[in-house]
Amino acid sequence: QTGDTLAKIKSSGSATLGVRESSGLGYTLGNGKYVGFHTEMGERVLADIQKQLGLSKMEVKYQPVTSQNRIPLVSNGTVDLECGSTTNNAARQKDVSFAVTTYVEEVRIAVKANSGIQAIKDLNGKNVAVTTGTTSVQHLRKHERAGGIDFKEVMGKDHADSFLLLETGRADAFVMDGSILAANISKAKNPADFKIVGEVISVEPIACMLRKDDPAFKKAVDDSIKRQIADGSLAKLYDKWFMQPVPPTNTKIGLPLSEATKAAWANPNDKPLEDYAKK
Amino acid sequence: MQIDLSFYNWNLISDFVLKGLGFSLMLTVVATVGGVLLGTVLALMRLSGRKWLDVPATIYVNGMRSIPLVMVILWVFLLAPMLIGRPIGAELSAIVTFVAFEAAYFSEIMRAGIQAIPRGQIFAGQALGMTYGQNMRLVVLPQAFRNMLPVLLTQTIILFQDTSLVYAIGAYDMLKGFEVAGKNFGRPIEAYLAAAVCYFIICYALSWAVKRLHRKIAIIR
Amino acid sequence: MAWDWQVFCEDTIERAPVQGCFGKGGDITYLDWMLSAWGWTMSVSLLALLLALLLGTLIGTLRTLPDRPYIVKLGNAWVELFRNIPLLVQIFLWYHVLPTLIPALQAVPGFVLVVLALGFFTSARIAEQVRSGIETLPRGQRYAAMAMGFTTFQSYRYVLLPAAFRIIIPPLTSETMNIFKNSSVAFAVSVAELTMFAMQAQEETARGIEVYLAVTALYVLSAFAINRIMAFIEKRVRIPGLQASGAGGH
Amino acid sequence: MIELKNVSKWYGNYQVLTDCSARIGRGEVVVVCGPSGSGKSTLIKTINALEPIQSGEIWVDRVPLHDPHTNLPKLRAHVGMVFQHFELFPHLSVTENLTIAQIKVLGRAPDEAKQRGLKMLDRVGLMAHKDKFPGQLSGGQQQRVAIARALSMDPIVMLFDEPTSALDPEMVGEVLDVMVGLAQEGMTMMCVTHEMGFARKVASRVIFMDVGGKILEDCSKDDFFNHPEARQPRTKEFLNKILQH
Amino acid sequence: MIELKNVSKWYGNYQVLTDCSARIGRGEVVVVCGPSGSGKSTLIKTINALEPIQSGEIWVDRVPLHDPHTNLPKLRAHVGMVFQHFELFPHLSVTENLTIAQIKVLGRAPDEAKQRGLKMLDRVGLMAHKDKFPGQLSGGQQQRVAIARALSMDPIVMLFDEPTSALDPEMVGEVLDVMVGLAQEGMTMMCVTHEMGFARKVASRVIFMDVGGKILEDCSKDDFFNHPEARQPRTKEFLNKILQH
Ligand SMILES: Nc1ncnc2c1ncn2[C@@H]1O[C@H](COP(=O)(O)OP(=O)(O)OP(=O)(O)O)[C@@H](O)[C@H]1O
Ligand SMILES: Nc1ncnc2c1ncn2[C@@H]1O[C@H](COP(=O)(O)OP(=O)(O)OP(=O)(O)O)[C@@H](O)[C@H]1O
Ligand SMILES: [Mg+2]
Ligand SMILES: [Mg+2]
Repeated sequence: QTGDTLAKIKSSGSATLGVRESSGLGYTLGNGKYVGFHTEMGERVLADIQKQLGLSKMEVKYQPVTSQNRIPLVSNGTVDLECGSTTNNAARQKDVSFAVTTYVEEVRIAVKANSGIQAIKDLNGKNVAVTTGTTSVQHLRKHERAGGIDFKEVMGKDHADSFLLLETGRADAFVMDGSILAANISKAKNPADFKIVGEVISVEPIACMLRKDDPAFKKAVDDSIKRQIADGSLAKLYDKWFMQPVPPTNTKIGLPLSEATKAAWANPNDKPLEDYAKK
Repeated sequence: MQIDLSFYNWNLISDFVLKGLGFSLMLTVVATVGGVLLGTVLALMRLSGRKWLDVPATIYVNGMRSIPLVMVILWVFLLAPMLIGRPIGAELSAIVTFVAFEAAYFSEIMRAGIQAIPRGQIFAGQALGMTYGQNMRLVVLPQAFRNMLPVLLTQTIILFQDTSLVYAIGAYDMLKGFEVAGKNFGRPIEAYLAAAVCYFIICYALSWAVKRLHRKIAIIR
Repeated sequence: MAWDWQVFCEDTIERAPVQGCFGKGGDITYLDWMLSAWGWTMSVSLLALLLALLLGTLIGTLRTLPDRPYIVKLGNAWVELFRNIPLLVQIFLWYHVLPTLIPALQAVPGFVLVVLALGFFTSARIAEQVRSGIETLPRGQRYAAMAMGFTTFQSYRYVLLPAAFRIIIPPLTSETMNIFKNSSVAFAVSVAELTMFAMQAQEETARGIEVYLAVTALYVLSAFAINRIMAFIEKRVRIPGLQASGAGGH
Repeated sequence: MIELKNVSKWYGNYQVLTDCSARIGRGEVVVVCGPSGSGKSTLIKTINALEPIQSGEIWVDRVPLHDPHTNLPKLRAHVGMVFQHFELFPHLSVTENLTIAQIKVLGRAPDEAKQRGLKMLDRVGLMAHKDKFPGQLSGGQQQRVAIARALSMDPIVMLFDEPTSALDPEMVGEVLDVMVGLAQEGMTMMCVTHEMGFARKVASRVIFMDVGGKILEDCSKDDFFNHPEARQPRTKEFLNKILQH
Repeated sequence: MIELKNVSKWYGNYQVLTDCSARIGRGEVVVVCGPSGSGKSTLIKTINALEPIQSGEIWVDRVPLHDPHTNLPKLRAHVGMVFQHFELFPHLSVTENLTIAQIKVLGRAPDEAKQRGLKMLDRVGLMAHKDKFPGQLSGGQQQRVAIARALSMDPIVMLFDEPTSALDPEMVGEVLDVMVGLAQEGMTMMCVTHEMGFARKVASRVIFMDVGGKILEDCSKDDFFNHPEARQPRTKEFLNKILQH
C-alpha cells in the first residue's frame, strides 16, 4: 500500500472516490452517474486537491461501495476517498482515518402517520425495522435496556427493504438515520402516509473516510472541507440536495439543516461518535 | 398495493439494467470457460491415481464446495491484495473468484463425465498407440464433454443466477441494477417483479437452448 | 493486520469484555449471538431440506410416470419455475409480493417463508435428480416390477425409488450442502442466521476478518458434517456386489 | 391359454408388430425366434400388457387384456416373466427378491412367502445363496433366481425373453436345464431364444418373426427343422446363418 | 513373435494370472478359451501392456514389455487389438475412426491415412458406410470397422478379445468370416473366443485357461478337439458344457 496518497494521485493523474449507490447522502442515477450531497462534496474536495497538486487534468474514478466492503476498500488502497454515509466511530478509527465531520446524522423513528406512535416509549411491544449492517441496531439495543421497553427487531436487508417492512405493515416503525428516512418517505407512493417522530435516538458524525496514517492527504481533504464550510458553499449544497427537488423523481426531501450539523460546521473536528455520546 | 407501471420504462433498462446485464453475462462466460478448463485439470488430477496430485485437488474441490460463494467472494477480495501487494478491483476480483469457485463444480461434472467413459475406450486408444495426452485429448475428453454438456450448461445457468452475489464487493450485476433502480425511485416491489421476470426469461431461454443444442451435438448411439 | 479474537467475548451492547465469553443475566456476547445464528442456519436448512426432499421426490417421480403427459408437464413447469429465478428474488417475492396478493401470508413469520422458499427452490433441483435417477435405471426394472403384478405405486415404492435413491446420493449430497450455503438468503427476511450475524457483527465491531473467518469455519463445519452423514448413509445403503456407479446399466 | 388376434403396434410411425395372431394352448412350449429388431421382445411384452397395443385383441387365461377394465396387476401376478438381463432387484437380497411380490401383491404372510420362495430357490439349485445380493452372483445364477422368483408367484404361464443371451457360454447350460425341466413338467411356456438345441428338445411349436413385426412362420418343431423346403426363403436364410458356426 | 515367460499378475491380493508361459510364432493363430473370470482378457491385455504385470517377462516382436524403457505407445501402434464391445470412438465418423491414430500416432499424412483406412474398410465390406457414425451401425458392422481400424495401422499381430460374444447370433457369422480371411492370409493372431467352429477351422493352437489365471492346456487344435483322453478333467468338463447345446 502506498502511504502517500497525494503522490499517488499526482503520479497516476487519477483519484478514486468511494460513493454509495443508494443512501440518503449519495446515490446513482444509473449509467455510471453518482450524485448526492456527500458525493458532490467529495468531488469538490478532489477538485481542490487537483488545484493544490497543480494537475491540469485529473480523472475521477467512481467506486461504488457498500457497508460490507467500504473499510477494506479504503484500507487496501482501492478507494482514495470515501464520501458516502460512513459514521466516524472509534472502532473504525483503528483501521482508517476520517476527515472533519461534514454532516451530523440524527437517528430518528419513521412511522405510519396514523399509527399513534410518538416516541420511543410507544414502541413497547411493537415490531421495529432496522437495517442489517448499520449501527442503529446497537443504539436501539441500548435504549431497549435503559428504558426497560421491549420490542422486536425486524432486520431489513437494506434500507429500501426496511422501509418496505414499514410500508407493508410487517414493522410498526423504522429506526434509521434521518436523511435516509426522509429520502425514503419522499419517494414513497404516498409520502403523506409516513412521518418522522420522536426524540433523537442518537447523533452520528458522518465524515469522509481515508487511509490511516497519511497526514498530508488528510490535511488536504480537511482544508478543502473547511473552505467549503467557510465560504458557504457547503450550506448551499445542502440546500440543493435536501430542500429542493432532486432527481431522479424530482421530489423534495425536505429535511432542514439540524442544530447538530450547524454546530459541527461551526467548529470543524473529526471526533468519533463516542465523543458525541459523552456530552 | 397497486403496481406503479410508470416505473417500467426504457430508462430503467438503459440506465440501470443493461450495464449489470453486461457484467453478469461477461462474468458468466468467462467463469464458464475458465472454470471448465481449470475444472478439467482438477478432474484429471483427481483421476490421475497419483497421491500428490489427487490429494491437493480433492482438498481444493471439497473446500470450495463447502464455503458459501458469497464468503469466497469476500475472501478473495480481502486477501488477494494482501498476497499480491496491491489492490484488485471488484470486477477482476469477481472474475478470479468465480473461475476459482466454479472450477470446483465443473471439475466434479467433468470427473463424472470422464468416469462414465467405458474403460474399453481408454484401452482402445492405448491399443492404437496413443499416449496418455493424445488419448485424453482425442478420445476421452471430447466424449466426456459432449455427454456432460447438459449438466455443464445447467451449472452455467446456476452460475448466471449466482452472479448476483457480487453485491458483497460492490460489483454491479443485473440484479443490482434492478435493486438500485428500485431504491432510488422508491419502487422496490416493481423492481423485484421485473427482475424475476427477466431472470426467468433469460434462464428459461438458456435451458431451452441447451436442450436444442444437446439434441444437435449429442453423440449418436 | 493484527488478530483480535477478543471481540467474540464482548457483549453486544457496551462491547465490554465478558468473563468466560458467554453472557450472563440477559446480556449476550458476540459468541452467544454467533452460536444462536448458527442454530438458525441449521434450523432453516434442515427444515427446508426435509421439505425439498419430500416435494422433490414427489415431483421427480411424477415426471417419470408413463402415459401421463399432463402430470409430466405440470412437474416440468414446477421445475422450470423454481429453478430459473434466483433464490434471493424468490425470497423477496415470498416476503413482500405474495402477501399483498394473499393477505393471510402477512402474518406468517419470515422463518416459515424462508423455509418454504428455500424448500421449493431446492425441490426443483432434487426433482431433476430424482427423475434422472429413475431414468438411468434399466428400463427392464420397471417391466420386471410390473410383470410381478406390482401396481404403479408399488413399483415405485419397492423397486424404482430405492434403487434410484442409491444412484443419486452423490448429487443429493451436493444439493444438501448447497442448502446450508443457500440458507444465507434468510437474512433477507429478518432471520438472524450466520450471514446476517457476519454482516451486522463486522459492522459493529469493525473486526471483519475475524468475524468472517469464524463464520466461514462454521459453514465449512456444517458442510463437512453433512458430507460425513451422507457418506455414512451411502455406506449403509450400499448394495453388496454392486458399485454405486455401476448400478445403472448393463 | 394365450390368444392373440390381429395385434398391431406402432412406436410413433414405426410399426413394430404387424397383424400378429397366435394361440398357445395349456402345456404348450412355443419358441419364438427371428432377427434382431423383429419385435420378438415387443410381442412377448404385449402378452403381459407391459406395452400397450394400438389394435387387435389379446386374451390371457380368458381375460381380455385390451379391455380397459381389466385389473392388469392382478393378471400379471400370475404370468411369470424372465428377462434377458435378469432384472433382479439389485437392492434386495435373493430371499427378498423372491418374497416381496408374494407379500405385497398376493398378500401372502411373510413366512409362507419365504417358504414358497426358498422351495423354488432350492429347485433351481441355489439354496446356498439365499442371503446374497444379486450383484454377488454370476449371470447364470442370477437368471436362475429370476426364474425362481417368477415361479414362486404360482404362474399359470411363463414368458422368457432371450433368457440365455446375456450369459457366459458356460452358464447357458445351467439355465437351459432349468427351463427344460419346467417344460417337461408341463408348464405352459413362451420363449424367445436362439438356442436351437433347446427348441429341438422341448418346443411344441416354433414362431419365426421378421423385421416389421410380422409372424412369418408358426409351425410344429418338426416342420420347422426338418422340412426346410416348406419354409419361407427368409426363414431358411436365418436358419443357415445361425446354425453355421 | 510373442513370448510370455512366467507371467503373474495380481489385483490387490487376488491373483488373476499365475505363472503363464507361452510362445506364438509368426503366422500362428492361437485361440484362447476358458471359463469366465479365468483371466483370458487380462492375459491378452498384458500382451499389449494395457495392464501391468507384477512378475515375469513378455516380448513382442523381440521388444521386452517388462522393460521400463520401452516406448509402449510406439509398440502398441503395431499391435492390432479388437475388443468385445468394439470400442469404436462414438464421437468420430467411421472414416475418422480409421484415420485418427494413423495421423496422430504414426504421423501419416491425412490423405495417405484416408486411403489406407478406406482400403481396409473396403476389405471388410463396409465402404458404403464410411461417413456414418458408429452408433448408426449394427453390432456386426461396428466390429468389422474395429477390425479395419486395427488393420489400417499395419499391425504385425492381431489380438482379439471375444470379438463376437456381444453380437446378435445372426451377425456373428459376418465377423468370423473376416477373421477367417485374415488367418488364411497368414496374419499372426491371438484370439479369445468360444466359437469352437472358428477354432476348428483356423486355429494352429488352442490355449485353455482356468480360474486363477492358470494355463491348463497349450496344445495343437487336433490334440484339443480330437484327443479328449489326453486332456485335463477341467478341460473336458468345459468342452462338454459349451458344446452341449
Ligand atoms: N421404446 C421404443 N421406442 C421406439 N422404438 C422401439 C422401442 N422399443 C423397441 N423399439 C423398436 O422396435 C423394434 C422391435 O424391438 P424389439 O426389442 O421387440 O426387437 P427384438 O426382436 O426383441 O430384437 P432383439 O433380438 O434385438 O432383442 C426395434 O426396431 C426397436 O428399435
Ligand atoms: N480392474 C480389476 N480389479 C480387480 N479385479 C479385476 C479387475 N479386472 C478383472 N478382475 C478380475 O480378474 C479376473 C480375471 O478377469 P478377466 O476379465 O481377465 O477374465 P476373463 O477370462 O476375460 O472372463 P470373461 O470371459 O468374463 O471375459 C476376474 O476374476 C475379474 O473379476
Ligand atoms: Mg429383444
Ligand atoms: Mg474377458
